[in-house]
Amino acid sequence: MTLVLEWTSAIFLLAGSFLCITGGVGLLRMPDFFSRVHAAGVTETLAAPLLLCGLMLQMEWSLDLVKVLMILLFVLATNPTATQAMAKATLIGGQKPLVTESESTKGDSPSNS
Amino acid sequence: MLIAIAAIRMRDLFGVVILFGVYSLLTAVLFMDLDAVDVAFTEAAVGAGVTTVLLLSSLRLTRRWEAPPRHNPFFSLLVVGVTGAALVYATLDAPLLGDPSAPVHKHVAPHYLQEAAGEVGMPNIVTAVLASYRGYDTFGETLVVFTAGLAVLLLLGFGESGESRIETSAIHDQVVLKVVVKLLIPLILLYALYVQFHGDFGAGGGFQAGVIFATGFILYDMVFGVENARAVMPAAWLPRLAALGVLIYGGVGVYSMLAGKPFLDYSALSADPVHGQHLGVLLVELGVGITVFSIVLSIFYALSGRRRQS
Amino acid sequence: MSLLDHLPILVVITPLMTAPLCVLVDRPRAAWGIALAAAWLSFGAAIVLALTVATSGTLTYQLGGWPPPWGIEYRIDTLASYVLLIVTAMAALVMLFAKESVPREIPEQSIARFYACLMLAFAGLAGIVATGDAFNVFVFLEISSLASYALISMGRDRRALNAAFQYLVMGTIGATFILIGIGFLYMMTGTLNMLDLATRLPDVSDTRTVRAGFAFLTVGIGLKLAMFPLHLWLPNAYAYAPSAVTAFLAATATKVAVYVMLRFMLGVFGADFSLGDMPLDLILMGLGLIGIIMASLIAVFQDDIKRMFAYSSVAQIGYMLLGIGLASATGVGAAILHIFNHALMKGALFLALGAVAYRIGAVTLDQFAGLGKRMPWTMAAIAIGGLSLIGVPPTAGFVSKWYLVLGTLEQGLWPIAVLILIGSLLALVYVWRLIEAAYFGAVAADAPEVCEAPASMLVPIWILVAANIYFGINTDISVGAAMQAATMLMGNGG
Amino acid sequence: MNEIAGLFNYWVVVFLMMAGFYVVISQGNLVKKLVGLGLFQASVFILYITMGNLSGGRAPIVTEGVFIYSNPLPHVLILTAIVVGVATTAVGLALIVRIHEAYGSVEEDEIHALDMADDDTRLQEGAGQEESSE
Amino acid sequence: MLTAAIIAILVTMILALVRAFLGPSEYDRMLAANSFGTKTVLLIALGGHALSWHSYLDVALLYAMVNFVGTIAVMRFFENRKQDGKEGSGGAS
Repeated sequence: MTLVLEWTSAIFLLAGSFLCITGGVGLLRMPDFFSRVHAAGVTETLAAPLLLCGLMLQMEWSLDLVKVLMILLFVLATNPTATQAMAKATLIGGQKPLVTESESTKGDSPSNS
Repeated sequence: MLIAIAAIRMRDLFGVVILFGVYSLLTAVLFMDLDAVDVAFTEAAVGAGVTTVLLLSSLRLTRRWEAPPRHNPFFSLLVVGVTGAALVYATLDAPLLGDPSAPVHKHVAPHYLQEAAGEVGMPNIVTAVLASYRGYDTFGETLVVFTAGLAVLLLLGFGESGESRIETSAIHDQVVLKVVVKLLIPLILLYALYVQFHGDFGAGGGFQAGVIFATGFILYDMVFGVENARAVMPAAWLPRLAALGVLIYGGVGVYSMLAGKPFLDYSALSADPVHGQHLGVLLVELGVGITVFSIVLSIFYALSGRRRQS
Repeated sequence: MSLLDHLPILVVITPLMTAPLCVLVDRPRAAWGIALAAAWLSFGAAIVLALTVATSGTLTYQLGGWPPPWGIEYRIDTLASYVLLIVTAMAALVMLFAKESVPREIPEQSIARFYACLMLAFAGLAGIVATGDAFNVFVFLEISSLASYALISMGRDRRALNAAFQYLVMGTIGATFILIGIGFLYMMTGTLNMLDLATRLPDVSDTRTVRAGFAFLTVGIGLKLAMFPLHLWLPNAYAYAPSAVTAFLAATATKVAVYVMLRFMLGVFGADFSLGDMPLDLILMGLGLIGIIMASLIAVFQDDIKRMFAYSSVAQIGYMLLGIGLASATGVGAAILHIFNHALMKGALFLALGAVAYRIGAVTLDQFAGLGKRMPWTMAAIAIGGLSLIGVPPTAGFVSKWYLVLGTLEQGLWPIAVLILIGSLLALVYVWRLIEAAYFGAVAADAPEVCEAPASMLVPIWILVAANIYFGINTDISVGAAMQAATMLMGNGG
Repeated sequence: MNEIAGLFNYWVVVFLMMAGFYVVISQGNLVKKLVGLGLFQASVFILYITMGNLSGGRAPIVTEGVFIYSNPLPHVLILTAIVVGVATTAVGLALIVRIHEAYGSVEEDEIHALDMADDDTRLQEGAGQEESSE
Repeated sequence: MLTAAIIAILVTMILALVRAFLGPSEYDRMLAANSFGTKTVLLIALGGHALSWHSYLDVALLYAMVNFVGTIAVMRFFENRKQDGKEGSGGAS
């Protein structure tokens, strides 16, 4: 029985960390703000729960487990809203998203600074 | 460390504030690693949370960009170098990190570790020492918070002067955010109460609880606008609430004095001393929580209420 | 435990508890009433405390009922009761004075909170003096400093804000240095109680950490003390603050810092370590002397009278440091004596200036023309205060200068004695400038018709002036207590 | 090697302290001074906590089966010091807002210049005739 | 396995920090700070379990909250600045 637990938590953790790294790299390399928001969104809303589930599987049944569940719910509730709110605030803040990669770079410099 | 360097070099004040928030967060993680749970808790709640919010709200009122430094940095580098040398000179003889033979662990601390459970009957020794052994320090600390709140009130008033400005702000029409925040705030306030009364067993206590409680209100204020926040918690109440908190703390001390014991001796509170300690610590933490909550919120009201005059 | 045993804590607690009361009451007159009652109550308690200490020696009071190294302990010895007497006396008199001068300078709706802040500053200072625990000194230092930043920033002139901010930055740096110093001491000894520290320090005192701790403490307290190179915040802070605040802070804040210097350097580190091995006596003597000469010189050229007396305060602190630097019982005794006398002098002078500001508004030299005739009582008080500053025989100033010169001659350092006299001469120059303008200057033609300051302001001023003269003549109380405290400090290191 | 590892923590603290101290002294902007002050104080806290740490010790919360605890006293002192630090920063910020309203700027040099300008105007006025109280 | 995850989180945090330094517009800095915050919550949770700290979950939950409030404060800071017009060099730092 424990072996199965070990394996599933290992898979969860691996998947979580892989997504984390891809998100981080995405955050750096994406040319425009809104694509970066997408990359950051991925890590926050998907990698975090995966990692936390992996953690939960490793812990024995106790108060701590409930607390991790609480954190999971809280993160699930706040992160997507935060990312959405940030994207909206930036849009209002006057940053135009980079519409199409190919034409606009040939023409004037991308609308946003 | 490199965050500190970035903070020095960066001229965009907004960036500095963000980096300062990250810096105090990393300090909190470092404290966790050094087995200082309560301190990490406070540093995260107070250092990263409140300071960033206050800095941002005051930055909003003043200019954001910083003029380039004019006079040459030579003199200040000299002074810094001298003090740095004195510091490094001091550390040469200091006991190594974590070695048990250091005098710190031999003299006063062992008593706390052994007797605290017996005399004060609380697993969390830090709260035991904070509230009863060195209760007077915490009383002084509550007064420091009270003085700071008073000073800010004296300086800024409550910003009632702000006429109800119609804010066409990006946040107010974000429906998604409003719904989620409406869901979250009861949870935050509940968590604050948990931290307040959980101080004896795990990390927690009056200060952290007061700050979290205030953060809940600040969040409400930021998302739903100043008017509704003031409707919920009118500004005039806050100084009275803070004064009440300090009086609770002082009252416990005076009560133990009247009962013939020295000031702030909780064993006077009830027949069996250990139970008295429990009761005393609980009351004292409550007093601290109320004071910190009302002061942090009144500082936020004072800073956020003001319009940009200049 | 009868009321008498609770005295050490009562002196600090009464103002502490009245501050929230003032905020709750929030009406100017009632707040003033409560604050006045608290100030006089703690003054009475301080007198009884001084008497009990004089008869039955050092009093200790365990807070929270825990024995010293674990809990916090209040230790009142002769030195502490002596300084406590001065702090509470000044607070009581300033509260009397504030009745008229505060409503004129502070906006109506924040007067109650102003009194609460004043009470907190007073309680913080009293707390520092009474406590016997190193970290508790830092906490109460922070309370009094925060309260005084707020008080200074209440001044009418917009420069009061900038002065308060500079004071905040320098004060916090000073407090953090003290924190580092206490941290190093704790690192090597493991305890925070001052008496415990004194017993455990000698066997670790040759390590570099304790020496660096000593250096940090000196610099931190020096900043709080406005020692000569570190005094930049003082003139602006005292010049632009409301007059009642300047009077209170000038008479007590720096004096309590001198007390902390004495308590740490002689009480905790012990005279032989701090004055013997470490070159503290040379530093203090040198900085003291430079302070006297430079500050007096700058004071001579000042136009704003408040700034002039602020610079003269820096010079007077130079005298105290000089006394400590002499490293002898009479020298330290003279320094402690000067704490007492200087508080009386400066209190009287700044209160009188407050009365002038109350009537005329600004306190610049040209305002003083012909003031002798228009405000005779106030001007007489300033004259006598000035004489006491210089050290003319019948006044208290003379007594402390006399013992200082005695201390220097005892060690055959006659050049320093000469420098002290030069300092007094410089003081004579800037005081004479004032007296000459007031009594012999012609009243400016269109100067507004000005009558004498109200009685409630004159009474505290003249109580202080009378005390100045009384302690000039009958010196057994002030000198006796000072010398006893000095021998105790120098003798067994506290 | 143990010597260096043991003291490494202190040197990190020293560096951070000096960074904070440098910012406070050299930077003209008042807000940045406050941030520098915060940096300086935070590093003092780390110094205290590294002092109280015991290798292999657990957090000072009594749980059965654990006997080595790190020293609770520095934690208590730091709890007080953090709150004092925040209180000072809050008062400093309130002062900065008031200074900005009074002077229109938060740069030390500009404030100094404005003060100088004030003195000159007052001198001319003073020289002219008996000026009313400001 | 836990350590592998912790290392992954550390790498992502450093990446987020780099973005915070470089970040052309301050919106990027805000985004970087937010993602840094959430990563720290994960770090505390995983690290606490691995190194068996005491009551590390309270700190993690608290910091998730503080991070969210901080981000909202930053956004509030931006939109107020918008109303009274751009001063200084505005967007790109």
